[in-house]
Amino acid sequence: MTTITFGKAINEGLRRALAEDDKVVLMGEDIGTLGGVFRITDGLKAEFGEHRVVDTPLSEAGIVGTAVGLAYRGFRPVVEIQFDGFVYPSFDQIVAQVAKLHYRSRGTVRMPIVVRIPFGGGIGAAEHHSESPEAYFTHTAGLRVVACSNPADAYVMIQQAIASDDPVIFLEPKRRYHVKGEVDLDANLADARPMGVATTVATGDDVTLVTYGALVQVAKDAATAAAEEGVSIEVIDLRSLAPVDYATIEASVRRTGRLVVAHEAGEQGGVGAEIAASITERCFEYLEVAPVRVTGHDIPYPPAKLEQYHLPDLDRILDGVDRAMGRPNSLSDISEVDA
Amino acid sequence: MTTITFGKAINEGLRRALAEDDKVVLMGEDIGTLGGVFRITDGLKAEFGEHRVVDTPLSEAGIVGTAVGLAYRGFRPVVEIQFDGFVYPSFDQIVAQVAKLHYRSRGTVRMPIVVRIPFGGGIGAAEHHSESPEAYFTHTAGLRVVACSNPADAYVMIQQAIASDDPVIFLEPKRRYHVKGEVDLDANLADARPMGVATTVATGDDVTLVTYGALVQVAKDAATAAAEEGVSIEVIDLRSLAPVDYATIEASVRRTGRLVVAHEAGEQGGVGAEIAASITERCFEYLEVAPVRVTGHDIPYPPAKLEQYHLPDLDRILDGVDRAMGRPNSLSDISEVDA
Amino acid sequence: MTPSDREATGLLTRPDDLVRLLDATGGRHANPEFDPWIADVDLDALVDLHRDMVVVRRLDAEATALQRQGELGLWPPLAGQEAAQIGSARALHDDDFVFSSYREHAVAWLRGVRPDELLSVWRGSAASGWDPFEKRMAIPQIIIGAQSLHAVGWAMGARWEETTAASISYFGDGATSEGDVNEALVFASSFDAPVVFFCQNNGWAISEPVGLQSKQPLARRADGFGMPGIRVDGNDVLAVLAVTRWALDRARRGEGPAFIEAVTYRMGPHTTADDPKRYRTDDDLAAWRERDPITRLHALIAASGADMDAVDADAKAAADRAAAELRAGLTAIPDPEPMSVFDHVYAEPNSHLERQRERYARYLAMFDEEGER
Amino acid sequence: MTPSDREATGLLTRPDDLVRLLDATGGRHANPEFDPWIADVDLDALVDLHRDMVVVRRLDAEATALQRQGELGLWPPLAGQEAAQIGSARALHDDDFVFSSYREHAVAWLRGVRPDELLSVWRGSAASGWDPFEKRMAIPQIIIGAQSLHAVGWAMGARWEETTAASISYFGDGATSEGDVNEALVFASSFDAPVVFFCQNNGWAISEPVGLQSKQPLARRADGFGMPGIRVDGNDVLAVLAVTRWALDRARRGEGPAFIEAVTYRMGPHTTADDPKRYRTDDDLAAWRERDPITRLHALIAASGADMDAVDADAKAAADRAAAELRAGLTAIPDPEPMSVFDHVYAEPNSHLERQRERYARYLAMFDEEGER
Ligand SMILES: Cc1ncc(C[n+]2csc(CCOP(=O)(O)OP(=O)(O)O)c2C)c(N)n1
Ligand SMILES: Cc1ncc(C[n+]2csc(CCOP(=O)(O)OP(=O)(O)O)c2C)c(N)n1
Ligand SMILES: [Mg+2]
Ligand SMILES: [Mg+2]
Repeated sequence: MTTITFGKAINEGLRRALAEDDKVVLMGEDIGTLGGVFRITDGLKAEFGEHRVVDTPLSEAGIVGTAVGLAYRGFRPVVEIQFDGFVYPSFDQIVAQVAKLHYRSRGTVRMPIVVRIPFGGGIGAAEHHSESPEAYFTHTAGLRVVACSNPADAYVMIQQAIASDDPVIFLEPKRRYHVKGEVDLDANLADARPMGVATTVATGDDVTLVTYGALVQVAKDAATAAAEEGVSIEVIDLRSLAPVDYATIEASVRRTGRLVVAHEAGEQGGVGAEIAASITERCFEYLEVAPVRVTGHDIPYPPAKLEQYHLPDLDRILDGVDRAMGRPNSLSDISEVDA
Repeated sequence: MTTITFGKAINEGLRRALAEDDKVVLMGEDIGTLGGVFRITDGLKAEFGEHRVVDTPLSEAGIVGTAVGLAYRGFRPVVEIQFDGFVYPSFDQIVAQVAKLHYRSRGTVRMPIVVRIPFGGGIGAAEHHSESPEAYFTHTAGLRVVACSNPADAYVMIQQAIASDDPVIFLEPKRRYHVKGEVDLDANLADARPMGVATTVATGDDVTLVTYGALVQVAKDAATAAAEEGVSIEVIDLRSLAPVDYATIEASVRRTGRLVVAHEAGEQGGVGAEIAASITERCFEYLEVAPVRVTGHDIPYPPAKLEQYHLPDLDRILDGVDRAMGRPNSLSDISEVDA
Repeated sequence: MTPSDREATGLLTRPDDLVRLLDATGGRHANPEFDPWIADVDLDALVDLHRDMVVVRRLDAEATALQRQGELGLWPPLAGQEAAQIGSARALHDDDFVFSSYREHAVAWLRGVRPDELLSVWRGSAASGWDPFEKRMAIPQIIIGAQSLHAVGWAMGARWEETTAASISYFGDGATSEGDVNEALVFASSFDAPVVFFCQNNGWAISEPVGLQSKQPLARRADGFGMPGIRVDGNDVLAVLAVTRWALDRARRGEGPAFIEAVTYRMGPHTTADDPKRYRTDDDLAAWRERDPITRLHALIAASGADMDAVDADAKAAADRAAAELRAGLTAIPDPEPMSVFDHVYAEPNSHLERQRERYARYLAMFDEEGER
Repeated sequence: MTPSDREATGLLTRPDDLVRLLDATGGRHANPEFDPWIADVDLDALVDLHRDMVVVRRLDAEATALQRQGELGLWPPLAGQEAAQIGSARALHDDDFVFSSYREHAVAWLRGVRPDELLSVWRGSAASGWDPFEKRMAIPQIIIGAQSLHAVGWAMGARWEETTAASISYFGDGATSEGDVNEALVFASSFDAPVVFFCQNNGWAISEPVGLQSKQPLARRADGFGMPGIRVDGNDVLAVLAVTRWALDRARRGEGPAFIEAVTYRMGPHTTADDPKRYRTDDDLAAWRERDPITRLHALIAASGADMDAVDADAKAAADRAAAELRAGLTAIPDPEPMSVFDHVYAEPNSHLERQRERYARYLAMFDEEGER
């Protein structure tokens, strides 16, 4: 076990993947000489050469589109999208090509492509630098979508994503890059928890709180705070957003009868909608109350000085928990009728 | 009242908008000389000239991006995306520019752009010609998303969309283009139902069936069929997918206690997820059962000979109704536990 | 001997320059720059090229007929583009890789694609027809221009792996307006990718004339992206063969990508769903019929004193065989199993899709029991 | 008199050709083609241009300092690009419209953008700073290349409305690799849009040298898209002014778009968050310091026998005033109201957002009552 930052953990995971399989290539803007604007690929070009860690021209469709061609040749491209807000120019290549080629080719062409995306807000950045685009991808058949929340998971999950024969959208909560944690760099991947399985990071009996990425830490803090008020929260780190590990969530909700889902992305059509709808379908009779969603507003990401009024934080999550628990909360005094 | 096809109704709506406001311009591939591959813009270039009905180079980002510039100049561009599957190259311009510019410019720059998209399947087309991309847009703050289901609505709604100062994704169920219906070409728009309001197209007491686009007709047929079996279905044509007219749906579900949502798009993260989650939040105590979703599978759109096994049809919708009613259905013999 | 990039690029400053070795009447024109590239093409080779073109024209006509008969859902005819497709495809090596659009049936035919593999997708029976790795040709691309980036990525890999294989990307005149094609040119140049951009300028993008996409020869695009661009008479199979060999050769030798604009004409509709009468005149068509790619090669062969009855008989026989194979192939296409709709979405197990599949199987099972509801 | 497109385009076949009227030492070089375009630039005008550059360099330095002091979240310095931005912006008419990226602070300054309007977005206080219609300049664009299409659309409209206004699109060397910029060239040419593509080739796209985007002068891209392209010394304010005037003039006269590559250098970091030491050497920097845009104009003015003490004093005074205004402007930027996070998402009422807004207001109200939880 060594203690390293979240960013370093991904860097080590990439290093190991590059070392173990020479078909693995990294591509992206500024990832080589500079080591990426977040330094996630720091040192890798020097170590593996410019044909393994490739600085590309400034074109996201070009990066993903050439990655498709490389996959056609048997490579396992790991592309970096510099910031979440810059993934859209490559949307067509991701949705119409990467996601669909295995199906369209009747299983003959595999797309073991990983699209790394630093996502989410909380760093006071300029516009287009704090987006949470995950729902666009979870709604896209053919893709797998994962989000890691801590260094240990990041180190293992990036390698699992690269090893996957299906394309993976790999979401990295950028505001956690500098957080440190214990990582076992010699961990045997075979023993690791599959990336499709969620993790219960705090056990509780009163309410099930599901989230992913940067909000996992906030959710854990909320559980601690709620405990003091006598509310026992079970926190589930989703890890895989598509497919979702419903077995883990269902087992928890059957016990608690209450579900809160939190994410930074907007509410309308967000991942929370799918989980709320699916859990309602799967264990309606166990639910004491309607699943509660605590999300970013349905607005373009606001300027830095307003992001604190957009992002779900400890208090907003606790307010959501209070709604689920029927305790006094921001909506106590309105019946759903006039809401 | 005159009886015209769905496609002709849109054509007449566009003609009227072009005649009434010379800031309205139509742009797209093959929309001028050819009148569009579906002939929706037939005759309009000849009538209004090549600067009002513009054949553009083959580039969707170019079409939407130049439309943004035209909007900056006070134009009201109506762009046609030839088929649903070709909207993705313009995704960045739609999501990062069209949807966000009013917010980013603090209300100074309006984006009265209409993006017309023939959507959905059922016409035995080649790949990329039968997509249902609506959820990508309903999850995008700043956009309005509407889908029309009949000639009369199509004629009015296209004009309302063009009159809207907010950008509108206008979804046209292509398999209905040739269906005829009564349209009042002299209708006074001021008296017309706002495009944000849903329509109850069949009244019923047992279950509320919500859908949009091409499935509205299928839902009406389902209601007729179910009536024979003594099941009374209330069918709501959503019309606006963002925002959703929850008042209408809630009022119905409060009476029926049962909700079924149907759409061609995949289930995971589809519009049905949002409606199921929102209705559960808004009237949990009125629900007898969990909202049921009847949707396309979470797969890339299949080849023509398989689309009948992908698209929700009368039988699949009735099966969903049976699930909601607790009548024998495809899942009767499995408890949700092992499902 | 190969022309240097400068010379090749030079051509483009004289837009009307068109590489043509064989004129519309079958006259053979000497071209010091490109003749060497077809020095090996003797009479037998000419006859083979002629046969190829006669065969694919026949296949195309048969497929169009099959669509009219309702056997196919749609068909994008290649009529008129036989020389552009045969000439370029004949220049390929077995280990090269093709990334095409939806109209390159002749290329697929030369890559060994079987009739049933060619038709299944247009019949609506399968998402695609052949194994790309067996034929060394990707499945056809309908998203305009997208395949050009795939061809470049494949070629980047070929270079990194130090092979001598090259890729070729087929796309149309309309495709040159898409961002993807332009980004492909940027990446290809930046990484010296061994890729040939083969643009069939058939004059139209559905109803839009090429002039709407570009006011000047498309080959001129190449220079600005740091690669040679050549305009070739796309109805001259010899010129196309020579120019494509030249481009592939320099790519293999590490000299990077090249752009070829094959000027040809789409004699038929965009697809069987299209009605060209709405946007172009018969005069257009008549003018191009004069430049038929097959007639002119036929004339050259005749001029060489070959026994034309034999040549024609042989070509017709081959075409008849191919047509018969095509019809036989059609019947060999199985209707897909309902549950196969779920196959190949993922390469690995996927809990969500498996649940959906299992539930849909239960749904279908109801009917086996009940029959019609 | 205006050079014909052919001549302009001709320049590009000699890549090393760079339009330069003022060399690094302040030497004035005659240029029959472009001198006429600055015939009106007398000594006073030279002094004005010098003052402009001194002022914006100072503003840029002040803003950089403010970021270091934590007053701004981020700042993308323009240092080194003063001539490219001042020269081009001075060529604009009031009714022209600017579509820029995030680095054109000097252009904004000349369009009348106030300091508080310039800084608010970088302070994180507002989504954008100014009214685009008041300044005839769109809000800055961070999505690389996206604004180029907006500039073309605006220009298409200007032509359809038969005005003589033109638009100018500013973007960088890296942006030329994005599909949007290439599609913008296609549309501009196809519709003869009165737009000038002004590419500031400052040598770098963050850490990537321009050579990774293109192996040859970016101006050569233009010809392939059917418009003239010109390379100009981006550190020569006179050449930039002349060339931009020429391009705008022909655009106004209906001759269509033109592409200008202004060769300059980003003397500072990409943004205040960047560390150039990781990817470039000091020699680079030193070499470009020799080509400073201000020094050379200063030398020319001095050579003309002007009273340089007065010139410098005047420039310094103007810079001091601007710097003071900037600091004052900073304090004039209000912190946004929490609930304003919901403002301007839509231009019309939106039931969903209103419900969300109303509920969030209730949430915030809890704290006013309870204070901290
Ligand atoms: C991204 C995208 N936009 C639009 C279409 C619809 N479409 C199909 S073919 C075609 C014209 C293509 O013209 P060209 O590139 O010249 O190829 P050709 O058909 O002439 O061989 C269009 C617009 C598409 N398939 N993909
Ligand atoms: C679509 C998109 N991709 C990536 C980025 C991240 N990014 C910001 S600036 C930049 C480099 C731009 O270089 P250039 O176009 O030369 O402009 P310069 O910064 O040199 O003025 C990059 C890659 C972005 N803003 N937008
Ligand atoms: Mg064409
Ligand atoms: Mg630059």
